[in-house]
Formats: sequence, C-alpha cells, structure tokens
Amino acid sequence: MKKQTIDTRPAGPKPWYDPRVRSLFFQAIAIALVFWGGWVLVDNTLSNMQSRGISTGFGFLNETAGFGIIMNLVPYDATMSYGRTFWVGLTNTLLVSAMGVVAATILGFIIGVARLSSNWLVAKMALVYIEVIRNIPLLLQIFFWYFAVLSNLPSPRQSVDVGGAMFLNNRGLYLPEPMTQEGFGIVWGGILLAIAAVVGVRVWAKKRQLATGQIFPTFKVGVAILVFVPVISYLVAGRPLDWELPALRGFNFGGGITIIPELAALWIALSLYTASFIAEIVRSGILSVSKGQTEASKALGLPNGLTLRLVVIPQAMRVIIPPLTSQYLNLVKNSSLATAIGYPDLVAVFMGTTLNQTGQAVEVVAITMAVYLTISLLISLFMNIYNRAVAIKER
Amino acid sequence: MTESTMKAPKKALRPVKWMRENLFSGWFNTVLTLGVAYMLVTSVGPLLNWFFLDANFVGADASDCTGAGACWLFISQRLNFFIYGFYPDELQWRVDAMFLLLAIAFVPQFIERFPGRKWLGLFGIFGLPVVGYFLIPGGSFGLEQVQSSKWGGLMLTLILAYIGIVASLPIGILLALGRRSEMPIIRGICVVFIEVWRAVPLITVLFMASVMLPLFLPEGVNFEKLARALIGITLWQSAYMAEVIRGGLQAIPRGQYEAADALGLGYWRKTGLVILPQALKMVIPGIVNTFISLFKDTTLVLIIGLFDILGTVQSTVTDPAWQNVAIEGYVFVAFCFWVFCFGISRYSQNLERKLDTGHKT
Amino acid sequence: MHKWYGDFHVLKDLNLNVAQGERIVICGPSGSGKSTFIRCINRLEEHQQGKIIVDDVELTDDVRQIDTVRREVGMVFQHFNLFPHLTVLENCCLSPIWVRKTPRKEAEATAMEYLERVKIPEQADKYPGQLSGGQQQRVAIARALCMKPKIMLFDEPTSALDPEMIKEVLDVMIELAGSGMTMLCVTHEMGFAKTVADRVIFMDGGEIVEQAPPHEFFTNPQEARTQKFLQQILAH
Amino acid sequence: MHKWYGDFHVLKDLNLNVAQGERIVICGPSGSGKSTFIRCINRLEEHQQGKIIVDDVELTDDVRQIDTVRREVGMVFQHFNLFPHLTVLENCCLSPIWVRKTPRKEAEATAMEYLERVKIPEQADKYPGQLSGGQQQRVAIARALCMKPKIMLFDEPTSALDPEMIKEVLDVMIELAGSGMTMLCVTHEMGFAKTVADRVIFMDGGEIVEQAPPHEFFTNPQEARTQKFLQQILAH
Amino acid sequence: ATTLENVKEKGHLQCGVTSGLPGFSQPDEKGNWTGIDVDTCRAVAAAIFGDASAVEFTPLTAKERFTALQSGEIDMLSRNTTWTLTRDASLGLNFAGVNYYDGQGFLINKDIGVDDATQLDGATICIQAGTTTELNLSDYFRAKGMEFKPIVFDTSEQTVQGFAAGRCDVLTSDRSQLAALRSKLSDPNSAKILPNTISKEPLGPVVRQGDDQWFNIVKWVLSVQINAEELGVTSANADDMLKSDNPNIQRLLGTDGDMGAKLGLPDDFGHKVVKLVGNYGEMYDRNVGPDTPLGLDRGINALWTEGGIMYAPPVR
Ligand SMILES: Nc1ncnc2c1ncn2[C@@H]1O[C@H](COP(=O)(O)OP(=O)(O)OP(=O)(O)O)[C@@H](O)[C@H]1O
Ligand SMILES: Nc1ncnc2c1ncn2[C@@H]1O[C@H](COP(=O)(O)OP(=O)(O)OP(=O)(O)O)[C@@H](O)[C@H]1O
Ligand SMILES: [Mg+2]
Ligand SMILES: [Mg+2]
Repeated sequence: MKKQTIDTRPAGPKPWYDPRVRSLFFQAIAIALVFWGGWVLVDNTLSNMQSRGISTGFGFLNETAGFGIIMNLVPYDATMSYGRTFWVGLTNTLLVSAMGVVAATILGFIIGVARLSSNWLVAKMALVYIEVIRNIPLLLQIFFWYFAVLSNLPSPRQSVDVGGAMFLNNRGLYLPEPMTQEGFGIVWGGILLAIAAVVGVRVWAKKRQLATGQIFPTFKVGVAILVFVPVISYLVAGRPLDWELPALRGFNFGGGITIIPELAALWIALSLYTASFIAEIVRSGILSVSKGQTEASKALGLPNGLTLRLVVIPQAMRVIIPPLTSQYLNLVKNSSLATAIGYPDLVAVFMGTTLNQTGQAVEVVAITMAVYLTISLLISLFMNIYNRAVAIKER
Repeated sequence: MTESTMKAPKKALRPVKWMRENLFSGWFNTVLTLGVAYMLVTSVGPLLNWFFLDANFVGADASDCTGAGACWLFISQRLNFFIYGFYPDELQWRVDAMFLLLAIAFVPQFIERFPGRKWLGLFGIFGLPVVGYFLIPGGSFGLEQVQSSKWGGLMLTLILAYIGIVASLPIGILLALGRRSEMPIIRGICVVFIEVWRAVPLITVLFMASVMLPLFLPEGVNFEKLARALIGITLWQSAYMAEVIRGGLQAIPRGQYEAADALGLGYWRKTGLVILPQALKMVIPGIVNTFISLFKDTTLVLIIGLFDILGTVQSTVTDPAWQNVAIEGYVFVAFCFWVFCFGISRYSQNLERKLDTGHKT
Repeated sequence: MHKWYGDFHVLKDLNLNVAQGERIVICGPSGSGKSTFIRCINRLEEHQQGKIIVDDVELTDDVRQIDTVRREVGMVFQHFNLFPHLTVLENCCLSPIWVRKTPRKEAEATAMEYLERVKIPEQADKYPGQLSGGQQQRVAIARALCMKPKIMLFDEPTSALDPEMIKEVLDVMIELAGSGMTMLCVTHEMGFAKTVADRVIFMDGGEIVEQAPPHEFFTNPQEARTQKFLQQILAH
Repeated sequence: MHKWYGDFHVLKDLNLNVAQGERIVICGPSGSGKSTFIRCINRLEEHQQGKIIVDDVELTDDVRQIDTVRREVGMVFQHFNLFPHLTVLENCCLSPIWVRKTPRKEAEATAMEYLERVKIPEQADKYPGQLSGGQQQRVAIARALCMKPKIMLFDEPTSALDPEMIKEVLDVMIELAGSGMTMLCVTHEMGFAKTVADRVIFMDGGEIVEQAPPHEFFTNPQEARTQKFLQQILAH
Repeated sequence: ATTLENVKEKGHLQCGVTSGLPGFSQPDEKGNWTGIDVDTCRAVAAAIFGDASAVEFTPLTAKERFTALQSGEIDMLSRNTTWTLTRDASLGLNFAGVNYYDGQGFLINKDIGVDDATQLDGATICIQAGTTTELNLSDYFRAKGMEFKPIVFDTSEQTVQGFAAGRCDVLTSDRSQLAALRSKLSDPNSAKILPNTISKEPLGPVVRQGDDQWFNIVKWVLSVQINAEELGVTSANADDMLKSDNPNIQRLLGTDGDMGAKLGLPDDFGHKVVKLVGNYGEMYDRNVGPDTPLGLDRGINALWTEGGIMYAPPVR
C-alpha cells in the first residue's frame, strides 16, 4: 500500500462510474418523469375537457352566483359573483379554524394539565375524556353535536331568554349587536388611550421592578384601565352606542349577532376533538421536562405555580410546538367537514355549490387546494419561527 | 438505630388517607372533586337509564320500541346491513372468513409469547390482502362475482383502512428515503409531494378521486369508484406515512451508515439490510397511530356516496320504518370505532413502552 | 427521623445536630440513603416520622414553613439541573427576583459577584448547554449561593464530572468552606473531606454508622463496616 | 494528500507508505485529524487533493474502485457500530453474504472461526445489545475480519470502554498483529503501541509531525510537540 | 370509442342516481335499487342488452353529479335533474328528455300556521346543495322582496334530518320529493306542503355532449316508453302485442322497420324495454303513483291525451 502526494485532483473515473454523474443522471430522469407525467395529465385533462365540451378558464368567477349563503363575514347577496362566494367560503373557513384553534388550545392545555393533576378524580376524568373523544371519528362527532344535541334545543318561540337581550334556540345563539352612533369616535379614542396606558404601565412596572424589585400588579391595574377608560369616554360622549337587540320577527329572531348552530356544532366538535390530542401533547411535553428541573426549582424556593410558569412550561413548549403545529393543520383541514352539516365553509360553498352551478371542477378544485396549501404553509412557517425562538441553545 | 424492622406508619388508615391526599388536598382540589363528582352523579343516572334500564333489546320492528330509553333492537335488526352492506346473504361467509383470518393474524399480537406471532403478523400485512383480493370480489376460482358497489358497512370500512395502510407503507418508505436523499431534485420532488398531500383535506382528495380522476386519465382508462377512492386515500396516507418513517430514519445514528459503508454494502443493501429494519421497528407505534387516524378518516367516504359503516347507519336512520333512532345509530357506530381504535392504541402504547426499554439494553 | 418508601425503610432513626458554620461530609456505600437524607432536609422528600428543624423552623406539611426553609437552604445536585432555557445569569437571578423580590439590577450584580467567586464571570450570558460540565456545576453552586442561604447542601457534586473538572469544582467548594458557610456535603472525595470537614458521617443501610472528625475517621475508624468501606475507597 | 472541510484544512500534505504486514499506530492530540485520515483510507470521507492508493487500487470517485478498496479494508470504530437488529453471527455474515456472495453456510462457518479467534463463539446467537462493551468491540473486530481484508483500520477501538474491558480488546488486537495482518491503528494506548507497532506516527494540526519505530519514538522523540504530548500521556 | 361501444364492452350501463330518494331511486337493504329514475336507467339497459339488470348504479350527491358525468365516471345521469339552459349549454351536457315534470314547493311545519309561500318572509329554509332549488329560491324571494336564511345540506337524508330537528321552518325541494321526504318524518302529519309552486322543474336523464348516437338512444328509449303507454302496450301484453297489426305498435316493438338499427340498437329494443321495464305509466304507478307511499297523482305528468303534457315524438 502506498500513498503519494501529487498536487492534482484524483483522476476522474469513467462517467458512468462517477457517483456525481450518476446522481445527475438519476435526477435528470426524475425531472423528466415528473414533467412527462405532469404533461400527460394536463394534456389528457385538456383534451378530455374539450371533447366533452366543458368550458375552461376562470371567467366564471365574474358571473352572478344567484344563490344564498346563510353566513357571510364579507358582504354578500345572491346578486354577487362566484368570485365573491369564494371569499365568503374562505372567511368562514378561517373563522371556524381560528375559533377552533383558540378553543382547542385552551381546552387542550387545561385537560393536559388535569391529566397530571394530583386530584385522582380529575386526572381520571381527563383520561376518560381523552380516550373516548380521540378514538371516535370526527365526522361522527360533528353529526352527534349537530343532529343529536343542538337540535334538541327549543324552537324559536320557546327560546331560552337571557334578560331579553340574548336568546338561545335551535336556530342559534342570538346576541345584541352594538350599533355605533355619531360621536363614537370618542369611545374609540378612549379605547386606544386605554391600550396605550396599559402598555405604558407595563413598561413602567417592569422598570420599577428592575430598579426596586417591587412587583406591580400590572394585570389587575391593566384590566381596570381597560374597563374604566372606555366606559368613562362612553359616558362622556353621551352614550353614542345603541344595541340592536335580537327580537322575534315572524319565524325567527332578527337583528343582533347570530351564531348559527352549524358553526357552533362544527366549532364544538373540532375543539373537543383536537383538544383531546393537544392534551396528550401537553402532557408528554410536561413529562419530558426532567424531574431534576422541578426539584432544582423547588430547591430554589420557587412555589409550584412559578415552577410551572418559569421552568417547566418554557421547556415543555419546545417539545410541544412541533406536534401542536400538526394538530393545528389537522384542525384547519378537518374544518372542511363543515360540508356534512351545511356550514358554508370553503369546501361547502365554493367546492360545493359554486362548482356545481358552474361545472368547472378543475379550476375550482385547484383553487381550493391552493388555498389549503397556502394556509398550511403559513401556519408551518409561523410555528417554525416561534419554534426557533424557543429552541434551546446547545454547544 | 436498631429497630430495623419498623413498619411504615398509619397503614390501617389507608382509604381515608388516600382520599385526603388524592381528592381533598387543599380547598382548590376539594372544590374540583366536588364539582366533578356532582357532574358524574347527575349525568350517570339518566345515561344508565337510557342505555340499559329503559332500553329495548328484543322485538322485531319499531313498534316494539316502547320504553323511554334507547331502541337497541334497531341495531340488532339491521346489524347485517351495518356489517356487510349490500353483500349477498349467501356469500357472506366469504367476508366472515376474512374477519376470521384477520383475527387469527392480529389477536395473537396482543399476546406475548404466542408462538410464531411475528409470522402471523407478516401474513396479516402481506398475505391477507392477497387472499382478500380473490375472496371478497370473487370472480375467480369459481367464486361468484360480487361488484364492489355491493360492499358496505363495517367490512368496507375495514377494507378501506387496511388497503390504505398496507399500500401506503411502501410508497411512504420510498418518499421518506427520497426526502433524505442527497440528490436535491429527488429530495425536492418528494418534499413537494409530501407537503401538498398533507396540506389538503381528505374530502377534497376523495372528491377528486371519486369524480374527477377520469378527467385526468386517457379516455377509456377507468377504474371502479372504490378503487379510485383507495388510490386517493393511499396517496394521501403515504405522505403521512413518509413523515413517520422519516422520523425513524433520522433516529438511526450515523455510525450505522458508516459501518455499512465500511463493509462495502451499496446504497440499496445498506438501506434494506441495515437502516430500514431498524427504522421501521422504531416507528411501529407511529405507524399504528397513523393507522388509527386513517381508520377514523375512512368515514369521510360517506361524503362521496360510499356506504361505509357510518353511511349505512345514516341511510337507515332516515328509514321511515324506524323513527328517532339517530342517536342509537351514532352511538353504535361510535362504539364500534371506539373499540377498534382504543384497542389498537393500547397495543401501540404497549409497544412503545417495550421498544423504549428495549433501547436501553 | 424515619423515612419509608412504601414498605422499604430507607432512613432509620437518624439523629444529627449541625451547628452553624459546621462543615459535614457524608459518605457511605451506594444506596445507603445519603441522597434521601440530604433531600429530606429541604423537603424534596417527605419524612414520615421524627422532626427536622432547620434554623429553628420545623419542617411539616405546612407550605409556608417549607418555603421558609427552602429559602435558607441552597442545594447543588449531582446533575447540576440548570435551567437550559435561561442564560447563566438568568439562572442565578431567578430565585432572588421571584422569591426574594430583589430588584433585577441588584440581583444581577450579586449574581455576577458569585459568578466571579466561582471564576466564570465571562460565561454569564451563555446558555448552560454551551458550557462544560465543570463550568455548569460551578454555575449551579453560584445559583444556590445567590439565594444567600444559611446552609448549603451538596449531593455528590463532582461524581458526574470528568477528572480535570472535578478539581475546578472542589476548589470552589473549598474556598466556600473557608468562608464559614454551613455545609452538608455528600461526596466520595476523601481528599476534600480531609481538607475541610469538621465532621465525617458514615451511613449504611439508612443508619448513621459512625461519625467523627476527619483525621480520626480516616486513621482510626471504629466500626467494621466503616473500615471495609474506607479500604475500598482508598484502594483507588 | 490534502483534505478540507469547507475552508478548514484538516489534513495537510500527508505522505505515508505502508508496507504489507506493517503495523502502524497513529497518535496525536484531539482534533489533529487522525480519524479523518483513517476514514479517508476507505473513503468514508472524500479527499480533495493527492492520491490514496490501496493495494494498487487508486481511490477516486469511481464507485467500482471504492467498492474494491472497501472490500480489502476492514474497519473498527470507536463506538463499535454493530447492527443492533441482527445477531452477532448475522452481523458477521452480512458482508460476506451480500458483498462477497459467499454461500451462507460457508460464511457462517468462517464467522464462527473468527468469533472463536476473538474468544466469544458462545455469544454468536445473542444480539449486540446483550453484550458488554468489550464483547461488542470484539464482535466488531470479528465482523471486519470476516471480509478477509488485507488491511485493518482501527479508530480508537478502546476509548469507549471501561478499563477492565480494554484489556480484552487489546489482547485480541495483539494476537491479530502477531498473525501478520497489515494494521493501521489510532490509539492512545501506548502500551499497545510499544508491544506491536512497527512504526508510530504522531500527528498534530493535520500534519505528520514525527514517525519512528516505537522504542525510538518513546525514548527519544525529536520534535517539541511530540515531547509535550508524550509527557501528558505518560503522566497518567 | 363511442359511449355505446364502451358500454357494450363493459357489459353494463353505469348510471348515476341519487343516494336515496323514495320513488326516484332508493336502495333497499340488499342493494336493490328502485324508483322512476332507476327504471329509466333499466330501460336503457334493456334496450342495449335486452337485460334490464345490466346496470350498475352510482349513488351521487347533487354536488357530484355533473362532475361525475363530465368526467366519464358514469354513462348517463338519471338523478331527478332539472333541465336548464346553463346546464345544457355550458356544462357540456345534454338533457335527453323529461321523465317527470315537477315544480318546486315548500314543506312546512303545521304549527307555524302559514298557508301560503308569500308569508314566508324571514324564514329559515333547508335545501340540498347543488340544486336548481338553491337558485330558484333566491330568485323567488328576491322577486317578492322577502328575506330568507338558507341551510344547505349535502344529501336529502341530512336535509330531512335538519328539518325534522327543527333547524329550519321550511324545507324546499321539488314537489315530488316533498311527498317522499315528508313520508320520512316521524309524524308525517305534522308537516304539510304549501300550494305554491315557484318554478318549473322538468326532470330527466342527462348524457354528455358530443355523442349524438348515445344521446338519441337515451332520448328514444324514454320516448318509446311514453308512446307505449299511449298505444296501450304494457309489460304484461307486450308479447301479445307483437302480433298487433297496428303499424305504430309494430314499429314500436320492432316487428316492422329497422328503427333499432338507426340508433345502433337491436330492432326489438322497444319490445325489450316495454316487456322488461314497462311503459311510462307503469313506471310511474309502480314508483310514485297513488298506490305507493308517495301517492302522487299523475297531474301534468299524464299523457297529453289525458290532459297532461307527457308527449313523445312518434316512432317512425
Ligand atoms: N423514589 C424511590 N422509591 C423507592 N425507593 C427509593 C426511591 N429513591 C431511592 N430509593 C431507594 O432508597 C435507598 C437509598 O437511596 P439513596 O438515593 O438515598 O442512596 P445513596 O446513598 O444516595 O446512593 P448513591 O451513592 O448511589 O447516590 C436505595 O436503596 C434506593 O433504591
Ligand atoms: N464533518 C466535519 N465538518 C467540519 N469539521 C470537521 C468534521 N469532522 C471533523 N472536523 C474537524 O476536523 C478536525 C480533525 O478531526 P478528527 O476527528 O480527525 O480528529 P481526531 O484526531 O480524530 O480527534 P479525536 O482524538 O478527538 O478523535 C477537528 O478539528 C474537527 O473539528
Ligand atoms: Mg445519591
Ligand atoms: Mg477521532
């Protein structure tokens, strides 16, 4: 065996034995295959569509939709375009997803912590909850909440009446809607002022704590400011706010804000279902923080609450975030089950009625899928950034 | 220093002490306990009544459901439909045979030390689909053919989940390997494939598979609706599977790759003989969990008009012959799913625990 | 004092008085209950019978008393148990700020002082994961000191360290002992025991078998078990 | 031969001839490039400049040549890197069966022979996880030998082992050396070097600083760096 | 290949139907489908294969139906689908005739005490997704200056369930379906159908555009059934009628002329259709007529000779 120094790169082998060439070759083949496959697909689709007389293009988005949608966050009526139905569906999807994410996270954390509670009964109940809920298909749960539970609420005439301002019946939950009058600008001003004041107090309190060590009750004072300043400005401005109360008109309640049962059922089912997964994630996150950490914290004299807040949770978050992200993604995707109970989400409205009325399946489905892809990439991105921020620095 | 045999104190007062420590330690816990207990007491009674005491179990049709509770005879009367769908009565032995084989293959997995359970499991994964392929649709070996449109109920649910998982495994492996490949383009293709499939809801996938697929294929090429649903489910599932397997691949220490290289094993042998066996074993719990979620997700085929178990139940609760049996129907389906999923998830937890300790030796 | 794990009697009738400023080294074979004993002192473990009185406060179920005691007792663990998500400085300031309500500025100043004392002021803004084992253990000591405890407990502070690093840590501990701090230290470093201990306690099977000033303990052990143990240890 | 990691020049102008049957020990401080060097020889790392010729085959990008060289070179790693899902026997047979295409029977017979040579034939059907570190390392040696390599590379084969086990492994290696196998061994076991090495090579900063027969190397090192290193090592 | 060739090659007709609507298409426990839409499919199968059972049914929701037909998933769609200009023109579809003339109506809970659709201002209304009903409803309320809240379900089962559960005041659909849906309620007498008909809903089989032969086959199979009723040919007397010397009947049953060949079918296809499936009247009576649970009168679906508008062009 010999080794020699020669100041050149080792002589190149025959191309087909050079791993670099090989890898380039494989990749070229792969790319060719993908393009070929894609081209075949597109070609087939186009020729099929043509031979079957299906119109193509996105022109349909400007045509009049002509159908009603029960819930719209952006202004909508039947005279508007199909393009508008897309926005209605999308905002409805985003609404129920956002509500679901918030509720599922809160509930999931509570149940996850309850699962570790020293209270035997509470821990067992949390366990039962988790094991029951996550082992039953979500679609079934949505049906259950919608058809079996919410439908058993009273009819509009027998509504549950809360002080003549809120009503609950099988058509939904009716809440008074604030109607701003002239001069409400002052109240807005008050609200902004209050927010600024709270931020100010926080900064000041932190400074004071740095300087003197006294801990200022920022939270309580903040809440007080947030409540009183707007209330006072409201009174000063001469109560420029009317409440539109829901009232029984004909068949139904009119006026006010309505939370329709479809939304409620979907929201409840999504939140409960996802919460059962989040609870497990939270539990394993907390358990992943070694016992030594809690002991060290106790040895430093930190009480249980602070130990949880300052030592355990920050470390658990690192373990919790990645699976939590995928639960959020699942929740958004699962919100498409809305279509089964008639909540007008993107899939029900746009990939449902609009697709059916226009017949332009390829375009509509492509748009829908692109939307979900975007949402999920955005969530991943956001969570990745957060995750990097809480990652633990190692050598 | 001498009483070395002193017993732990206060042993006699155990229950009281246990309650004090576990239920009533501090006012907060006491309030919680009382609250939860109150909820339990007020809900368990009526539920018990509805489920058992006031329920009707025997009879022939709706008119025998007289009690205030659940009408279980609805379930027992329609059970055949819920399990086999439209599968012809006289041929149902074929489905039963599959159920039996399934049980033979997988029940022993729960029993430690069952001889040859590994082989039974492998038969379950690779052999069973082959047997099923000939047995269920028939059409060969002198078996009468049964169109897939006649399949339904629990049987269809199981077929969907089963084939979905078995078929997505190899695709998932390839995707996972591709995603860890050193070739940027291969990696890119796999990443895009995985992320796209993972981002879209299953019902859009099913919708596409069920009604749009023929549009993408050359004229004349066509499969059955069920086959198309399966293709959709499999592709969608394989993206999830790929991520699970990638987790296993990442957990294999670099030394294993290097040792295999040093032994002169090439890429495929290194992967097949050294890396994959370890990685797959490590992610069995993950695979089982994926299976559970797929199993639950198969209910969505109801939306594209396949009669899975939830579909059969939904179509019968609107049958005019039976009134107000929706809750019973849903509870029944929920129970079926729960038994399966809970059982399997327990199994996977067991496995996880075992693999956990296995690692430390 | 007695303690049980289930039916297992770990600590049997321990009886020990520690005077202020005294430095005690506890040794004994593995499983003899040393860690358990020292952890009882700041109530990381509960004792079932007998009394533990720290600085005139008796340890009972009362959370206030437990808090009081924990404030007066600093503890250093075998595996450091630093908080990996906080910088070294933050680790040291955590308890002063949240428990003793010291202003952050002041807490940081004190922390820097102690970090200087353990000779790693330049690492203050790093994360524990970025330090070597010996440095980490020194941070752990500084962190315990930042509470200005009256008593320091050490549970095998050097046994998870590489030999070069043991010395760094022992040096810090010796310096600390020199400053008159009350210390209880579980360790097998007999050199350390000889140098600083006022008393060496030998435990076995959950009992205190022997206690004596170090030179007596090492040169003239009374009990057979102690002799055997010392032979093993010193054979190294 | 030269090698860079990015801009970092790890191996600088190494020039080494190893005759057949020669036994070479490589030592040097941590990070000096010993592992990198030895891993270049069977192309676990790529070199960027210069030539490596093993048994008349030059290592280039050519996959066939890499395969040929790897067949002739056995390697034993610091952390054994046994395949935990295969039994000891299967570990040993893997490469003969799949690379050399030996019939299984024959491969098993050979494997048993080598297992006997490393003195653990009775462990053949156990899994690596069930063996002690020393036994595992001996299996690793047997596995490498089963390929009937012309050259054996060892990368600190004993440094992950407890002291009692080091001897077991060194004994096997000494025996192996006695049988005339060409060996390149990275180790800090100077005893081993003295006993078997034909030549000791000292590396630092990616260069070969000194090479000499062992007695000369230990008794009369030429370079300052070598002297310093030897002092540290021998002080233990 | 033409659709007819494809169908012959497959050996069966793939027909899209509803996933369950009594009288139109409904599977029983054994998966046997019945209904007027189903019979329309069977008639086509009988014409092609001489075997009324050579059909496979694909249950479809309203949303999926056109996509399924467009994509080639099914050969014909017979799923109480309303014939409209847009559907005919821009979806790439052709309507092959009308097998039921319907109109949209309202099913309402009796408790509400509404007798006329004009009193429905502000009502919550359950509808099925992807139907013309959805559009008609908007038009009707807009024209009347009234408001409504639509609750849109995927399947008719869910729509009824929603109505039964009190989620909406009114269920709207084609009048024929209202009767069927009402029969699914636990107490059918608690609900009534309002007299108003707010739209024209000609329902019929649909095929893909661009295959005229196939379009003709479906169209003429339906016409044959209507003509058969007009000529008094029934499944019971179809064999006897072969001996009839009425030239109309002879052409219909294929004993005279090559009517079948012109369509690419066997000449006796008319005989097969009537013999195996029956004439239009039989089909109607069997599935939705007064003696069925739906109990619908013939009404405008009666033959033109009997005061209705069922009128088929002559087989000649
Ligand atoms: N949580 C526990 N539950 C039950 N037994 C325990 C527990 N913790 C410790 N023990 C047992 O109590 C005995 C004393 O343990 P301890 O950790 O105090 O020993 P030690 O003297 O510190 O030993 P070492 O030198 O190994 O640290 C041991 O036999 C141990 O197995
Ligand atoms: N993959 C890599 N990328 C960048 N630098 C590396 C890499 N691997 C090793 N190095 C650097 O190359 C130098 C030589 O490393 P090498 O592992 O060969 O040292 P060594 O002599 O084996 O040391 P030790 O005795 O600690 O094993 C070191 O400075 C190391 O940090
Ligand atoms: Mg200990
Ligand atoms: Mg090295």
